Amino acid sequence: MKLITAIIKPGKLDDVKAALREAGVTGMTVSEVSGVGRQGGHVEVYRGSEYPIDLLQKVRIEILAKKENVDALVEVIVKSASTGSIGDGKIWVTPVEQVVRVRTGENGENAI
Amino acid sequence: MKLITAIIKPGKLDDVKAALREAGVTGMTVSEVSGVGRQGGHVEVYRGSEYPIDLLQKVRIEILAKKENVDALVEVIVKSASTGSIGDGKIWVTPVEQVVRVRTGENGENAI
Amino acid sequence: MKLITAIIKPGKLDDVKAALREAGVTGMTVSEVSGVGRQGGHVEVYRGSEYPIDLLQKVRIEILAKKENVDALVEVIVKSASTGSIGDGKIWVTPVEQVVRVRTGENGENAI
Amino acid sequence: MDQIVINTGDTAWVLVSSALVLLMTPGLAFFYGGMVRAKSALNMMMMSMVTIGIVSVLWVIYGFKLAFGYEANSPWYGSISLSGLGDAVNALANNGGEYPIPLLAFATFQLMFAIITPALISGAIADRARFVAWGIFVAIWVTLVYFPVAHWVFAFGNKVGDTITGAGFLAARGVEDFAGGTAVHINAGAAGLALAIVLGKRIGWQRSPMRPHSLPLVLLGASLLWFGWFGFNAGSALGANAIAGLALLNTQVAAGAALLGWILVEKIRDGHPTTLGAASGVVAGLVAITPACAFVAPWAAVVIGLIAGGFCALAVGLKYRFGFDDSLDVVGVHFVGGVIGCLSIGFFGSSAVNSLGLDGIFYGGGLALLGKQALGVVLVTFYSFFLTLLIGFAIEKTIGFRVKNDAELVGVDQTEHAESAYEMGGILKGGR
Amino acid sequence: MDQIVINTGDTAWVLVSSALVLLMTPGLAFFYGGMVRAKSALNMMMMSMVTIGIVSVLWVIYGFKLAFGYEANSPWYGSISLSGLGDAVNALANNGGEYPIPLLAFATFQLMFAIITPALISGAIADRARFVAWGIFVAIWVTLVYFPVAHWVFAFGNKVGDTITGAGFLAARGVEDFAGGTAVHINAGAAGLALAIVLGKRIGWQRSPMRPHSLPLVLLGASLLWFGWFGFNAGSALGANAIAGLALLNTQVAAGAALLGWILVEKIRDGHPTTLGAASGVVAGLVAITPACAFVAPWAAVVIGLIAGGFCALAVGLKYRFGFDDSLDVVGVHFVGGVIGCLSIGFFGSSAVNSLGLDGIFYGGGLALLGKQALGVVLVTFYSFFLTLLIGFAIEKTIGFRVKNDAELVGVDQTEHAESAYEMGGILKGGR
Amino acid sequence: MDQIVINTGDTAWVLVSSALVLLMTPGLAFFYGGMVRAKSALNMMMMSMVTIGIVSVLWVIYGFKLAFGYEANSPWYGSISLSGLGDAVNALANNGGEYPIPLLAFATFQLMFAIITPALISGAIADRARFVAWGIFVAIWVTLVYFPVAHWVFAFGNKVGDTITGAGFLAARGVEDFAGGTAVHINAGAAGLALAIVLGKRIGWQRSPMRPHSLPLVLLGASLLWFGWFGFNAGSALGANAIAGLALLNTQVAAGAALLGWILVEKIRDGHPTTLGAASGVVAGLVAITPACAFVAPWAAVVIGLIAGGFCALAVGLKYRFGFDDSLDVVGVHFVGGVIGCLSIGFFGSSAVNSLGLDGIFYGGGLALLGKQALGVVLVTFYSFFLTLLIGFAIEKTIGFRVKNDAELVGVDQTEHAESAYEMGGILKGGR
Ligand SMILES: Nc1ncnc2c1ncn2[C@@H]1O[C@H](COP(=O)(O)OP(=O)(O)O)[C@@H](O)[C@H]1O
Ligand SMILES: Nc1ncnc2c1ncn2[C@@H]1O[C@H](COP(=O)(O)OP(=O)(O)O)[C@@H](O)[C@H]1O
Ligand SMILES: Nc1ncnc2c1ncn2[C@@H]1O[C@H](COP(=O)(O)OP(=O)(O)O)[C@@H](O)[C@H]1O
Repeated sequence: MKLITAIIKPGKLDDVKAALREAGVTGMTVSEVSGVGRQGGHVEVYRGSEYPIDLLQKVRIEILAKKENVDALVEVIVKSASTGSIGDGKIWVTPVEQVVRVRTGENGENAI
Repeated sequence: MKLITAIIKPGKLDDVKAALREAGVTGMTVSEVSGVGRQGGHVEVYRGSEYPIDLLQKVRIEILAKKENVDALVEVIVKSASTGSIGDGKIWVTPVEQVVRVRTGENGENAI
Repeated sequence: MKLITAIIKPGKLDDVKAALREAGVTGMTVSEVSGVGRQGGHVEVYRGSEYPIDLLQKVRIEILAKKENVDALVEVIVKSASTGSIGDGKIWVTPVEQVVRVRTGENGENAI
Repeated sequence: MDQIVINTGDTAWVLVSSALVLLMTPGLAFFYGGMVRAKSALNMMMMSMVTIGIVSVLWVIYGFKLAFGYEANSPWYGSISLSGLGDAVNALANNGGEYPIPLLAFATFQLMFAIITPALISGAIADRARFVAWGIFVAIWVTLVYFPVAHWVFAFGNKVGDTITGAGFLAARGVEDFAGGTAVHINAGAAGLALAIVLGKRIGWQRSPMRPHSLPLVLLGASLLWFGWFGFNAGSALGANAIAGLALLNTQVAAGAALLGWILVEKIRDGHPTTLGAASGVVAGLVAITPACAFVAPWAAVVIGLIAGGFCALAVGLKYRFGFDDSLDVVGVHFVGGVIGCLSIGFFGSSAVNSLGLDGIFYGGGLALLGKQALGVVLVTFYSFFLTLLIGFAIEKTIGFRVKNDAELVGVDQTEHAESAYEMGGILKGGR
Repeated sequence: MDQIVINTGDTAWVLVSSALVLLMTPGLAFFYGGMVRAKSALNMMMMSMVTIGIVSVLWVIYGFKLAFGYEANSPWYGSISLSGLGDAVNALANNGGEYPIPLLAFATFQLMFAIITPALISGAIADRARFVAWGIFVAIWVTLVYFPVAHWVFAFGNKVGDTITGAGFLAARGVEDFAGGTAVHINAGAAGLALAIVLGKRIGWQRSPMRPHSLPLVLLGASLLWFGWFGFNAGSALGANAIAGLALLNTQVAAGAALLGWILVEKIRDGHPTTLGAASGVVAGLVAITPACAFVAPWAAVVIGLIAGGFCALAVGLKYRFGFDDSLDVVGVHFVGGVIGCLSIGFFGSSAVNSLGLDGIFYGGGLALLGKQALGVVLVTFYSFFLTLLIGFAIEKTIGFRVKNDAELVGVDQTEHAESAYEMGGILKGGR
Repeated sequence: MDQIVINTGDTAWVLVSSALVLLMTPGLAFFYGGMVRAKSALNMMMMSMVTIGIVSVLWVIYGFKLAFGYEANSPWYGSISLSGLGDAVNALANNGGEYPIPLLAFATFQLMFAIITPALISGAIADRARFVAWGIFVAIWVTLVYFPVAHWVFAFGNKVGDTITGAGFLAARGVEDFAGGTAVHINAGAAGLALAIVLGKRIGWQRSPMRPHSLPLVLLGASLLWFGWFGFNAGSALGANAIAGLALLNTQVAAGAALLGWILVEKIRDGHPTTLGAASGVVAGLVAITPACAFVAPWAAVVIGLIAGGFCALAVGLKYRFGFDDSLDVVGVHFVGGVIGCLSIGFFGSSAVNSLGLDGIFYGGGLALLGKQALGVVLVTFYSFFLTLLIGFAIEKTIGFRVKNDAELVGVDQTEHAESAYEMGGILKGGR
């Protein structure tokens, strides 16, 4: 089992969710994060003082997936999240040793 | 060393924290996330327009643990977080290669 | 490739960001978390009722890095994030199997 | 009724005071709304808002006459008939004296009191009331409790020559309550206790922390209440005169002193003076000075404020002792503050500052006045408490007053109103 | 103009009313600001705030004379000249009657109306207007639309003996609009529709959820509007008298009834009475009672309120049918509410409650009054709609009225104002 | 003192004005509170709130007499004795003229000025003051600085026949300050500078961003200030008359013009007109017109507003140049705005608009008036600055005025008040 973590632009969340649902993913965990990267930030001004804001709003999506589905899902995310402009985000995949469903205590791939 | 990540219902955080403390866990990192899963969302209505909210509030708990404690801790979390209803959450375990305590620079299991 | 996750004190974020930039890191993902640990919380009082707040504000930084840079970067974070007082935080490193840049679909170390 | 020439200055003041008192109810909505958790903030505020709607409509239909009519010549209620407000535009208020203001200005001013009183009660049942049940409760409660009690206290009757008909029971007996310590605060406080008992404790009460979700909102509410309270108290002079000036100053200094009183208790007891304490102290002081504002000297207002602030700071802890979940301390602030205020007149009342008032104990008036005041307190407390208990249980047993447990856990904003209070820049819930 | 002795009571009421009406515009800013997403909340509020600045300055220079001057003796506009307010401090307002108040108090009171009317329009173009373009629009619009229309409706002319010069077109014809149903609400509503057409739909409209980011802020706005509206309506009596008392009560009960009307429709249609619905109902009721408040009996005000609340609740859905993105329902609330209010006088108008008014259909007055009212509605609607369309397109084609798509996605607060509304305890964006 | 008949209209206006000015202090709390980071928002607001309490109590005890007593016949202070407010209910204010209003209405109105002045200072020491030390400072400061200075400026003395006793130093010299440019704004501004020096810079000042945590809160504060300021300025006429009308209009248009002035500077200099700029401009304009509002024509008020807005927008940057952390720009807005306003009378003052005022330079009055105004500015500036420096250092050296570094980093809300301002739907800190 693997954990796919994707950092995407907030405005793309709906599209990615839809695409994943189509690809058969029924569960995921989403959170708000801020990203630093090549994409520049913006400057805010308060009473003439400038405050550079270099942290940009992003959304993190985490999906537990079976090993065999990982490549396809990454593909799906790339397609649905990309706008072609800097700051579209990153996806990474990490190994998972165990998954448990809290409600039932079920274990392994069934728990996903 | 392993990292245990648990997604649970917000209302269960106090119980899980208490149970983990009893099980000897002194440190953890907690954050707010939203979950999509089998559990349905709800609909909000503003001036007659319906807005389906399918992201549900959840809490993520991350615990660095020694390998030998992992199974016991997962058990503790399942017990204390479960309500038996859909949406109770997921737990997953990933390998960790290195842990450092920022304050001292200590390394490895001592740093947990 | 590895994922470095650091939990630090909020007030240290600017210093760590600056130190990492100097060390050549151009991208990272940051989020707000709460920490439980040895560091005590504080008590709030509302109309005479006491509410112990044991979750403390922390910042999580995640950095995808090449294997060979990991040790140096951990070092940089420890240096720049440490205040020497309890609650300075933790750093952990996990293996990453794949990294993709959403914008281009690029894969592997180039995508970092 | 003689035709009296309208005094524009008095009228201007009563018009303004009406607007000020209306603002108090949204002010209360914010005061209460900030004190609950974010998941039920809207419901808390909606209980106040819908009360404005319901009571305004009932007032036009029959409420005004039920409270201020004198035709039935009863000490217990006004007249049971349509208010007929539309026909009386140019008639003048009489009410036991001659107030040279338009009747409709008086009717509007008094309407605002009838609105805020039931709204005050809602603080006792935060986070767990069915909205429809609350609406029904308000309609019944003002009819059976507020309108009659307002008659007892505020109706000075119709004076023709030397005969007065239809004066309220307490008003006729000379119980001194300038702006509604009994009719408004003790009344709402006793009713709040009753409803807290009817609805029972919230899930997790005394175990889970239930922190105020926005103290700036609480402070905004307290500030609007303070501002509006000048209309409530000084406006009750029904004219722009020296008594209004006295009430104005007393209102200000009592509230300020009570703010200090409350946070001093906190500083000594808990170590920290808090914002919630300051806001609560303000309200406690305003409550306590309400009945007394036109009967005591400013120095006495300071003392009453300090006492009210300090005592209420201690009183809000009692609910834990007695085990009733009066969520936002309607009893600890409004009931206790109201009682302090009403009885304080028995001590500090001074005929020197207001020739219409009697002297209290400290001015050589003996126990007589205190006795009257105690009568008012006891009568209103019992009437309100038991009748509210009855109404509350009737609603609970028939249509149900309390929400399901699930709804309470998720938050009543979502289940009762299909809304959430905030979507802060939120990228997760459609805020993008 | 004869020199009349100033009546301090009337003056006090007009002074206060001016302050109350000023507060309505920030109230509107909060009402609107809470309804948009957090990323454009500041821009929404800034559109109201800058309007205060622009109109205040223009008013002193030429606006007051353009609306209320009588020297040109035109039914369509006042006089085209400098306002000369500085020279007239002790002169008295005349305006077709004798109001014993200082001219400058009258001028200030009317200024506040000239401010809020364009501010109302901004709700139609939330999230997507260039700020500089908005400022230019406001300056042109008040000059070409509001000042003339205010003359039509509010200028009763200068009376010397029996001759009146310079009365406005509708005022001279006896169209009844006490506080601005036509000049303010229908005017703003029609203009809002025009601008919504000029600027077009927001990106993602009808697809993405665009939820209100802070309902407590919406409720605060609605409450300040309600409070200020007492000055707007009852203040329009320009004195502290029985008519002001009538307007005061009617304003209160119509707003309360409309709150109930709106949430009843919601309860029946959607299953849940909402906070946004309650706040919207209040505003709808206030809009509808604005023209009628001094011409109908309180029971009629209740009925008008219920109708306005219910109807507007249904009307706000129409934009989806017709496909124009009137973002915050300026049409559904202000235009529809304004029309309901203006026409309702044709039915409920009663000379018994106000001897200066005519009887409507229900009081045996026949269709005459309704006809006049319809004239007012139609004239203002067409004038405002077409002229606004023209002004709007002229701005769009020259300097551009709508922001770039990028800016809209990121949020206009950032691109137009280089700010964000909130930094809540934020450890991520410099809030530490 | 002759017994004068109370004028109800004048009284109504002063009663209302008192309420309006009270609201300004919570308004200030929100204006300031929104501008600081969320972690010290409560502390910022509490400094204002506790000031209301402290000054109200001192006013009743001795403050009123110290400012307005004439028995000592001193130009520098009133009388040193108990205020004795309770005994004077029906006496009338005299104060150099005959104001037909109840003494207690006057006393309350003036109390509100004594409250807001020290509250203004708190903006200079955001995020780092010990709450108890602040409370002690307020008590000493009003006693040694505000009460005397109010006497200098506002006490016109007791007139018996042609003899006036006990007029204040500046009042007797004909320095024109209608509503407190010197006594309130310059006074607070100079004191703010002194305290900023005493407490020193915040940790991270000029390095870390210290962004306003809630601009809607700032805007709410500015709006309440604006609304209340009508009472402050027009209420200072102490009656509902033509001068009040002039002050009303001038207040409105100066604030509006200053809003434009500030954001124009921003647009030109930084590229973006901001919400914080608009809110700040409003306050700057209100400050500047405060002394001048009843002495200049409306066109001049527009000019003064534009100048004040533009100048203050530039002035707030100076603190970085000079290196003092006047956190919320008490100097840049209140001191600079106050000076602009006071001196502007020397140019724009016109005896045509107010027969009690003198002509300034532009009306052919020469330099005489400007000289007087400069005297007022200089005297108050120096007195306030040096005495505040003394008081501040005395407190810092004895009990300590500034919090520990740790407390400042964590946030003073937590360490001084054991609270946090917000718990937004929060699942992490007990908001569930
Ligand atoms: N080395 C990294 N480690 C973790 N997250 C990263 C890293 N680099 C980029 N990111 C995340 O990816 C987002 C997009 O990266 P950016 O460099 O701006 O654009 P792009 O990936 O299109 O070149 C960043 O905002 C950040 O959240
Ligand atoms: N495949 C997944 N990857 C990541 N998180 C998931 C996944 N499936 C579920 N979750 C998380 O677990 C939570 C509960 O899942 P859900 O399917 O609703 O209930 P249950 O686990 O009880 O069947 C979700 O809200 C989501 O946060
Ligand atoms: N076992 C753990 N698993 C995950 N996070 C931890 C763990 N222990 C500590 N942390 C995180 O590290 C932070 C600092 O830990 P703490 O024990 O307070 O101080 P220190 O690391 O200086 O001894 C905590 O607030 C928490 O966020």
